[in-house]
Formats: sequence, structure tokens, C-alpha cells
Amino acid sequence: MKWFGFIAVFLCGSLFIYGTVEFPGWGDPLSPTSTHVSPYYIEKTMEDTSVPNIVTAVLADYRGYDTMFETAVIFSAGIACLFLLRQMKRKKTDFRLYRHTATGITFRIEKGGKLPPTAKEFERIDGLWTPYDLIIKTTGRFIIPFIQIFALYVIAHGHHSPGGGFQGGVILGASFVLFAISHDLRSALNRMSEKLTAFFYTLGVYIYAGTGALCILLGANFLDYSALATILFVDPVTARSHGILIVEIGVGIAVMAVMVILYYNLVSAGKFDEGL
Amino acid sequence: MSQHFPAFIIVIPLIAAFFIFTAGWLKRTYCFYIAAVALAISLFSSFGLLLQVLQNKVVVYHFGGWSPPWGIAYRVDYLNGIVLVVSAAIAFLNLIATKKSVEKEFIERVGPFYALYVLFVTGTMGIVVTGDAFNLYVLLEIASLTGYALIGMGTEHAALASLNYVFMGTIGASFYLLGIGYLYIATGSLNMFDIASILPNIFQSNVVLFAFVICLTGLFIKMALFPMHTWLPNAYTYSPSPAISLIAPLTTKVMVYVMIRILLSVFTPSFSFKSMAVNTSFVWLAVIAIVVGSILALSQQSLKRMLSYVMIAEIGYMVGGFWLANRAGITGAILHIINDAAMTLCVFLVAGNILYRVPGDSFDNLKGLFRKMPFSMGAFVVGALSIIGVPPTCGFFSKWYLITGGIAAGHYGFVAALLFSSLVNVVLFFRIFEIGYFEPFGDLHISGSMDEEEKTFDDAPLGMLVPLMIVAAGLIALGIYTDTLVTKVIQFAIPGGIS
Amino acid sequence: METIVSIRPFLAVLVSILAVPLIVSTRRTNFREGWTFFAAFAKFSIIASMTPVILDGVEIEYTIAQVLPSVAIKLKVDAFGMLFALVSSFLWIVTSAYSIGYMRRLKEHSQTRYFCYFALSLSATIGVAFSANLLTLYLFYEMLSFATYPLVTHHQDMEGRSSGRKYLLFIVGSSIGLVLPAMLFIYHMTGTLEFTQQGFIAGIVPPKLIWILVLLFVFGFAKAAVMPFHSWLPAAMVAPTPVSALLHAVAVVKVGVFCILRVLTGVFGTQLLFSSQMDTVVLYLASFTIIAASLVALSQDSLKSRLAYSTIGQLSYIILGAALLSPKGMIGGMMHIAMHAFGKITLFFCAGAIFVATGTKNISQMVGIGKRMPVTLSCFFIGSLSVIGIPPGGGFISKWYLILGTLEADQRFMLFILLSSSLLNAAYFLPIIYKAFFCTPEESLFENKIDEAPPWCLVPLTITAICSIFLFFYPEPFFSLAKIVSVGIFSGQ
Amino acid sequence: MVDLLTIIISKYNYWGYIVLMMIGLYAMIVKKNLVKKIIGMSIFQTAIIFFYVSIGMKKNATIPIISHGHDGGEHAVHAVDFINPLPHVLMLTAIVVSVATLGVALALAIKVYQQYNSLEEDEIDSQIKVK
Repeated sequence: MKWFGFIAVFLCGSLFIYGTVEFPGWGDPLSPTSTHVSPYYIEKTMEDTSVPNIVTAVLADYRGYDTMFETAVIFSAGIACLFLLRQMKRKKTDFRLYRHTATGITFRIEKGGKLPPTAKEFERIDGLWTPYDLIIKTTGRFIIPFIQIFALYVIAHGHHSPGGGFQGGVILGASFVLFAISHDLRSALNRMSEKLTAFFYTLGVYIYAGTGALCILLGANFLDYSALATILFVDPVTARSHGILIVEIGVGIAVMAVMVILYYNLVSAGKFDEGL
Repeated sequence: MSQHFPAFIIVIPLIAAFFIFTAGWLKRTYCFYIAAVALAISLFSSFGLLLQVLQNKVVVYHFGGWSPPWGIAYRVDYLNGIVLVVSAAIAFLNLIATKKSVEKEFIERVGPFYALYVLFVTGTMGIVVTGDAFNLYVLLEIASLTGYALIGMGTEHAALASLNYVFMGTIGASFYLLGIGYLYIATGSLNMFDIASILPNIFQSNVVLFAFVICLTGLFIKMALFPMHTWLPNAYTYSPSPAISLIAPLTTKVMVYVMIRILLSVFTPSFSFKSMAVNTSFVWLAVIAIVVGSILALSQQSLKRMLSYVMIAEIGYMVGGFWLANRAGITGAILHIINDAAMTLCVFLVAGNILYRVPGDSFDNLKGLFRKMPFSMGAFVVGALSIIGVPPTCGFFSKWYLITGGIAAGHYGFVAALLFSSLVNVVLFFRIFEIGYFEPFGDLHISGSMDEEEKTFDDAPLGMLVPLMIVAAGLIALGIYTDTLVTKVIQFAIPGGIS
Repeated sequence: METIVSIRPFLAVLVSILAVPLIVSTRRTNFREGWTFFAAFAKFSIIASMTPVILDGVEIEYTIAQVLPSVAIKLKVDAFGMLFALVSSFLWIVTSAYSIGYMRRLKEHSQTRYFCYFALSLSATIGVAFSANLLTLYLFYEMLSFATYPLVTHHQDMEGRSSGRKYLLFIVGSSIGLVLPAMLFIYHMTGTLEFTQQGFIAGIVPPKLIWILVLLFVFGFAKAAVMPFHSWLPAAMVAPTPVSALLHAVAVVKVGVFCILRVLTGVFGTQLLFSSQMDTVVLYLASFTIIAASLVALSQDSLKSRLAYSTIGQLSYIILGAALLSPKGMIGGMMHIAMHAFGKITLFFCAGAIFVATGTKNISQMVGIGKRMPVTLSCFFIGSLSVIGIPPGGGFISKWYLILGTLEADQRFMLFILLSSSLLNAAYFLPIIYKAFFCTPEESLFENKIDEAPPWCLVPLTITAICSIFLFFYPEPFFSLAKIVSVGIFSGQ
Repeated sequence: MVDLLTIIISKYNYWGYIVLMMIGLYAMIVKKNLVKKIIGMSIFQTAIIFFYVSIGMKKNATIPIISHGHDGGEHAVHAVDFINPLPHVLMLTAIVVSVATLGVALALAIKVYQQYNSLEEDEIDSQIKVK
């Protein structure tokens, strides 16, 4: 099998390499790719949308429809994971574990038992629970705000510099994932519950598709942001720029939330209890 | 509003998917109704679109107000107009038909299930309607991803089968993407019709040839043409029944549509069909697919698995018919996309009904079904006759066109394969009829009084039966209106150059 | 030829399909059978109402649906179709009555299903009779194959299952494997499938292919049971006797023969058959079947099997009559459809009545039965006379014309075949009757006491027997119809 | 020889992607471990992303952000000065798609593991056969 695979792959690869012979050279400014459609974007973006970052403009406006489905893809991936892994019914164990927050002493309470009266000082833990590592926890707490600020910057500044909703969303999601890693899944869920995540990623796509639908209601084609000019009280070109910002925010929220829900599901195999 | 129909078809289910997902958390019973309304609107819009196409030939919709090749445009013509209506109708009918079965199988996951369901429909319809080669890839991935998830929730070895489907599907889709990349290198454009206008100048280029080969390979994998079919039987066998009666009719058929679209509209017939040697070898490939699919179907011991192999053979019909490269053959292929989708829906819905009442779909479990579920089995008979190709069911007429195409092209191997497959189908389906009808053996003269017949009657609920009956009646209606379909729609879908 | 457009042929086809839901939904057995009768009478009266028109030389057309560019699902009533439709729809009424007696007496299960599929089969039969083109013919032919499957396998036991398999294998296998490609090929070459008086493929299809096409059709319509595609018919005798009677003596097998005749005349045309010498090939195929089937019938002990083999032989008479390509032979063949139908259905009814009354299936156990069931056995005698071709059986007329046809076509060998076959027929029928009546009391297996089958069985078989004789004296309207057909086909020559 | 050399020099980017893609394909065909297959799939998809991104390259051009955009478009923008933005846009989408596929594949792999307690295809196959 190994050799067969190798030979097959080798033949396939050589065929592909043969196929590149007639390709235009790397970076050839005269190749069809550089001369047919793309020059229009480069030259007209400022006029059409007043967004200096051409990639953002093409992404969210010229090919905004693709991007909406990109959001839908990530949305479906989120639902798919949830659908496949999430275990709705939890097995009830015969005992519960609690930890006294101040001292770190762990209690095991059998079925039917009750907590001591000062219940607020205890937190519930799992069988696989490990104590927080102080250094990691503190470092995480220290870094996370900066990551989040940076993420928001990347989303908001996508018009002028490399960045945008996806990149920002992923970074924002990473901050929550980092929190979940540095603490544990339960504390992450306390901060950002499953329902909230679900709310966010539907909100994100609602924003995107809703903006598009709004354009229909305002009499233009789907996703034609220039129609937003009438309700944003700006000229159509600026309206496009604003429209791009709105959908980028939507994308950012959706991507963030999906990253988090993917992490939650994959890491706990859908049980939402212990995780890494 | 009617000018926005192309957007509605896709966008309404998409937005509905988000609502359904939200409703899944709030009140589960709403999910179904939201999905039903969304798909009904989608179906209505696609009908509207088809009517517009019949009037204006082509309907174009520019997303974001940007004209192609800079923006993404939807372009509906005769070819995808009809496929669109059929897909929307199938999605809607299946949704209604499987309500009970979804409630039974996914009690707690109704929200995600319907969200994925509707997203799958969005993806599939998007593939059909789009005029942008890259947009097609994105929509393809939506349809695939949701399909993986739906299949993965099935019984027995579903997860493993689905994972294998992920691997094959990703290779297929990636090959398609690569092929589009090659086309992009050669032309600098992503819009199908823009590419088609540039390509004739560079037909002799190696790059175009490679793009052609790679695209086609990817699509063959996606449509499960033999020998790239290995993912299909397992995936379809183990998948949950409400999902498979959606996925089986749509996925592979829509991929055949994509092949036809890419080859006719992007590469244009003058490139695709330029060499008879290539055409003939593709037809032979299809012949092998038909023969092997049929023979493998014979050796199966469970209903859904057998049907999956039958489908592999049916893929061969369409691919072979298309590559006959004559008018009758391509008409047959397009007609068979429609008919096969309807037939597959019918038989898989029946499989779903059976699984609703019976623990498994292996042949042992089918004993006495004619007595127990006469209506479902009645629909199954209609579906089976259609697959066999008995007039006046629709399967006969597409086979008719395919065979006349084969005769016209002088490709008697294909004709023989079609006849062989029909005969094998007779054996396949009558074997099931026999089991359902004869077994368990017993002296009916003594035991079979009228009262007892009524006692064992236990068909699927009415909500599942009525849509099934509509589908079964649709098979006959499609057959009777074949000529209308061909003369009003399909003949215009084929470019003029093909005789 | 004058044609009028009327929905009546379609109604004639539809009426028994429409009866199906009524039969299914009715719980009370009397009502259920009432519906069957109602449908049967309605069907017969619709068909009979068209007869005068046809006798005037007018044809009735009705297009159901346009399904392919130049081919529609279309019905057309001409004299030949009319003849066949009249016979089968009339016999349906009789058989319905007989079925009631037979099924109730034997307490068969699933009687509702039985009556439903019977109605469906009749629709298909009439559909075949009225088909205007090859596609419609094929459609109803297949419909008949599938509608009769549950009837053949009615007992739902192992034997039924294997017979069902054989039945489907031969009937559906040959129609999909042989007829369908032949039909498609003709469509590809000519672009039409409409039957005409003189055939439409002459000059278009190369002569070499004519050979193959004729053989594809003759064997492909396996319902005609031309050897070697005959062995489904004896196997199908596991069905309840009314099914064997109507379907396997009248409807199904005659449909096969009807299809062959229709295709030979309507698609190929007599001229083409003659010039390509295919008539001789068909003649020899038919004569082989006649002789071989008669010889096999001699050796059968089961009464129904003997009748089945007899049917196989008699069917080929009809094909032979057509293949003689002479006007008289054609009349003889057409007449034989009707005459043999009445004769053979009587015989089958008798076989069923014997089974109902005594439970006996085998001839060797029927010694002396004539004393117990004199009416039944008398009718059996009349039926035999008709099938053998002895006056006053109706079969005499058709055989007479067949013989005239052989003389007209100058086929002496065929004359010999016909005569020797008649002798064989006599040899396998008459001993049964002889032993039934004329045996010593010691030999007799039955008590000397009259104990007939129930009247629901007895009356129908008496009716058909009387009809058999009646047709000898008054062969109208079948004779006129056959004559119109013959004149239509041979007027060009 | 010189020709071949120029071909190699001007097209090594494509060669790079092909090698990467074949590594991915090899892993998917040959490896028996499902996670390794998933890794192979990821490499495969990434190779195609590289391929697209390298199409966008243009010599003597800069990133497609118009730095003087705030001037209100006084300076004329020349297409030759900026690399092609379109492949980047497409690949943003493709990256998301591959992430989504990866997520679903991993979820399925977890399900497989839950069911068979193994990710090795051989072991799973033997378990299936035993049943």
C-alpha cells in the first residue's frame, strides 16, 4: 500500500509539474490574472467604496456574497460540531466534588448529601480536575485583555490596514480559548456560556445577511450597500464603506463565537464538563 | 419583488437557518415550521424564476449591484431553472415527509438538525443557481459540510463512513478548486460566462487542458462515479433516514448538473467534445460504472445499501448520456437528473418509512411488509418501476432518450449496459417484493381471514404517507409530461451546436 | 380510412382502473364484487357501443398524452383491436362471476387484492388492444406483466414464488431485453412508432436488420409463448383457476399474440415480410411450437398443465395464420383469437369447477367423474370440440379459414401441420372425456351421485360453452371484424 | 538546459505547492491513523491556498492597500503597483472553509474514537468484522 501510494502520488505530482510548464512565470505582471479582472479592483476601489484596503473591499463588497457564505460555512461548521458531539443528557454520577476556594481542600459529597452553609466559598469540580497553575493563570489573565483589544483593532481597522472581520474574529476567539486553556472549561463557560456563544454566532450571521436583506428592502439588490445611504444619511460611496464595516463586525462576532464553540465541543467531546 | 427571486431562493433559507437555530434553544416545535415556510418560499421563488426563464430565456441577478466579472452574478437559464425547481420541490417534500421521523430520531437535536437541513438546501440550490465558479465552490462546501454532519449522526458505523466521506469529498472539492485556479491563471476571471468568452482563444493551451482534467476528476469524485464511488455506499447506508432522503436525491445529481454546466457553459462543447476518443472513453467509464454498480447491488443484503449501489449505476447513466455528445444523449442526461432525483427521493422516503416501523432495513426485516405497510410499499413499487424503466413512469423516458442517444452515437456498449442494468434492477426490486410479499411463509388458506389482515396493518403515519404519495404520483406525472419538459425547457438548455 | 376522435376508448381502458379504489375501499364482500361486475359491464358496454362504428370501417382515436416528440400515448380502435377487446371484455364478466364462486368456495385469502389486480389486468389488456403505436403497446404490455404477477403468485407459497420468478424472468426479461431495444432502434431509424396498415419501416431499415428485428419481436413478446420462450405458461398455472382461465387462456397470452400480429402487420407490413422471407421463418417457428406443444401436452397428467400446453400450441395457430400472408389465413388467425378464447376458457372453467367440487387436479384421478359432474364434463366436451376444431365447435370456423389460408398461400406443409396438430388435440382431449363418462363402475373413482360445483361456477362455464357453439352458427361480429382487418391489410396487394 | 533552468526558476512556486499537495495526498492515501489522515487533508488544502496566493504575486508591486487613500484619490492608482487582491480574497474564504472542514472532521474523529476506542483504521476494521 505504501509503495502503491507513493507511486500514485509521484505520478500524479509529475503530471502536475508537467502541467505547470505553460504557466505564466511567478509574479509576471502581464499574466492574465494581473491584467483581466484585478486591475479594475485596484483602480476603482477608492472611487467605488472609498476603502483603501482593496482586499477588504473586494472581500466584503465586490465579492461580498461569497463572504456571506463563508460566514455561513463557519456557522454550519459550528452547528455541525454541536449536532455531532453535544451530549444533551448528562450522566449523573453518584457523588459530586467540591473544592474550598480559600484552602484548596477537595470535598466529596455522596448522593443526597448537602453542602456546608458557606456554600459560596466552594466551587464544583470534576474528577479530572487539576488545580490552576498560578503562573499560567496570571499570565493568561494579563495577556487576554491585550489580545482582545488587538482583535477589536484588527476588526475595526480592516479598512485601512491588513485585517478585517475574519482575522479579528479569530484573534478574539483565541483569547477565549486561551482563557479556557489557562483556567479550565468550567470557568470559561461561566464567563462565556454555551447559549451566549450560540447567540453570538447567530447574531454575527444575522448582521451580515440582515444587512443584505435590508438592501433589498431599500430597493436595491441583495448586499448592495449603496442603498444604505438613505438610512445612514451619507453618500452612496461612504455608505458602501460603512456597509463593509457593519458586515465585518458581523463576521468578527460570528467567527469568534464559532471558534469558541468549536473549541468547547472538541475539547470536551461534547460533554461540556472537564476539557483540557 | 419578483426581480429578487434568485436572491430569495438562497437567502431566505439561509436566514431561516439562523432563526431555526435560535428557535432550537427557545421552542423546538417552531423549528419545523420555520423551515417549512422558508423552503416553501424558496420553492415558490424557483417556480417564479422558471416562469421568468420561459419568458426571457435568461435571468441574471447581480449581487451587491456589481456586474460580472467583478461581482458575483446569479444566472438562471433553462438548464438550472428546471433543476432548481426540482431540487426545491424535493427539499420541501422531504421536509414535510420526514417530520415524524426527525422527531423520533433527533428529539433533542431538532434545532441543529433543521438548521443543517436548511443550510444543506441553501448550499445545493446555490450550486445550481450560481454563475460564478468560485462561489460554486463555497456553496459546494456548505452543502458538503452539512451533509457530513447529517450523515455522521446515523446508526452503526455512520461516523466512520462520514469521516471517509469527508476525506473523499474534500479531495473532490479541492480538485475542483484547483481546476478553477488553473482556469483563473489562464483567463484571469472567475465568472463562468466570462471565462467561456475568453477560453476559445487559448483552447490549445496546456493549462486549460489541465484545468479540464482536474475539474472533471474533482467532480467525478463528488458525484461518486466508479471507481471513485467508495465513499457513497457506507455513507448512505448508515446515515439517518430523514437526512438521506434529502442528501441522496440532491448531492450526486447536482454534481452531475455541475459537470454539465461546467462543460457546456464554461469549456463550451467545442472544447469538451472536440475529441471523439475522449468522449468514447468517458462513456466506457460510465458503462463500467453501470455494470459494476448493478452487479454490486445484487450482492447486498440491506435495502439502503442496495439502493446506494443502484444510485452508483444511475450516475453512470447520466455521465454516459452526457458524454455521448449528441442531443438525445444530453437530453437524456438532463432529464435523468430530474427523474432520478425524484425516483431516489421516492425510494429513500420509503426506506425511511420502513425504518420508522421496523428495526432495521436488512432484507430479513422486510418480511411481510406488503401486508403491514401497503401504502408505503405501493409507493415503493412505483419508484422501483421507475428505476427499472417501465412506462409511464418517468424513469422509462429518460432511459428512452439515453438509449436513443446511444444508438445515434453508435455506442452499443452503452445501450447494452442500460438494458443490462434495467434487467438487474428487475431482479433487485422483485427480490424485495418477493420478500415483502411472500415471507413469512405460512398456510394462508387457514390463517388468512379478513380480520387478521386489518390487524397487522401498521403503516407509517399519515404525515409521512401523504408526501410520499405525492412523490409517487409525481413520478408518473413527470413521465407523462416528459415531452412538455423536453420541448419547453430541456431542448433550449443544450447549446445549438450539438446535433 | 375515416377516423373520429372520441374519449370512449380511453374510458374503456380507464373504467377498471377507476374501479380499483372502489374495490379496495369497500369492506363488504358483496359490494366489492358488485363493483367488479359494474366495472365489467361498463367496460363491455363501452366497447360494444363502439362496435357499430368500427364495423362501418371507421377508426376511433384518442391521444392521452404527448410524451416524446413524435410519439404519444395514444389509443386507436380498429377492427383487429375491437375483436380482441370484445372477446376479453365479455369474458371478464363471465370470469368475474366464476371468480366469486371459485374464491368463496375455496375460502381464498386476499380476495380484495385479487379483484383489484384482475381489474388492472383487464385495463392493460384493453389498452394493448387499443394501442395506436408501439410505445403505448409496450406501456400496457408491461402494465399487464406487473399487474398479473400478484395474481400468478396469489397463494404466496414457495411454489408461487418460484413460478412468479419464472414468470417475470421470461415476460419482463424478454420485453426489456428484446422488445425495448428493437423498439428504440426502430424509433431511431424512422422517428415514429405509429402503426399503419402497411407498415412503416420498409425501405428505411436495411434488409439484414429486418431479420433480427422480427425475431426480437416474436421472441420478445414472450406472452405469446413461442417456443423456447414458453415455459412460463405451465409454471403460471399455480395461479387460481379463474386467473388461468381469463389471463392465461385469453388476456395475457392473446395479448402476446396480438402484439406480434400487430407489430408484424403494423410495423413491418406484409409486403416487407414477404420480400424479406421472414414469413417463412415465422411460419416454421410457429409450426414447430404447434407440434411440440401438442406432443408435450399428451404427456401431462395435471389437467391445467395439459390445457397450458394446449394453449401454447393454439397460440401459434394464430401466429401461423398471420404469417401465411394470405387474406384467408389472416381471417382464420383473427377468428382463432375469439374461438380459442371461448373454447379454452370453458375448459379452464371446467378444470376449476372439478377442483372446487372434488379437489382433483390430475387427469388420472378423473376416471368416472362424468357421472358426478355431468354438466361440467359436457361443457368440457363442447370446449374440446371447439379447440380441436370439430363442428359444432366454434373452432372449426377458424381452423377452416386457416386451412383455406394455407392453400391460398400454397403452403402445403403447413396444411399438414395443421391437420396433424388437430389429430393431436383430439388425442389429448378426448380420452379425458371418454374416461370420465364411459368407464365401468369398478374403475370409477367417484360415486354415482350428481354433485356439481356451486352455481356461481357452473353458470359461467355453461354460458361460455353455449357461446362456443353459438359462434359456430353465428360468428358475427367477429367474422366481419376479421374481414375488415384482412381487407385493410391486403387491399394494397 | 537553460530553458529548463528558466522554467524552474520562474515556476518554482508552483512546484512547491505541488510537493506540498502530494505530501497531503500521500498521507491521506497511505496513513492508517485517522488523525494523520486529517492532518494530510489539512496539508492538502493548505497547498491549494498557497497556490492561489502565489498566483496573486506581481513583481515590483506592493500589498494591495492604497496607502495614500486618505488623500481623497488625488494620486492616480496604477494596477501594476499593487499585487492582485483577488486570490487573497478567495483564499480568506478557502481558509475558512478548510478550518470548518477540519472542525467537522475532528468532531467526527472524536465520535469514531468514542465508538471504537481507536483511531487506527486496521483496528476499527477488525472490530467491524468481528461484529
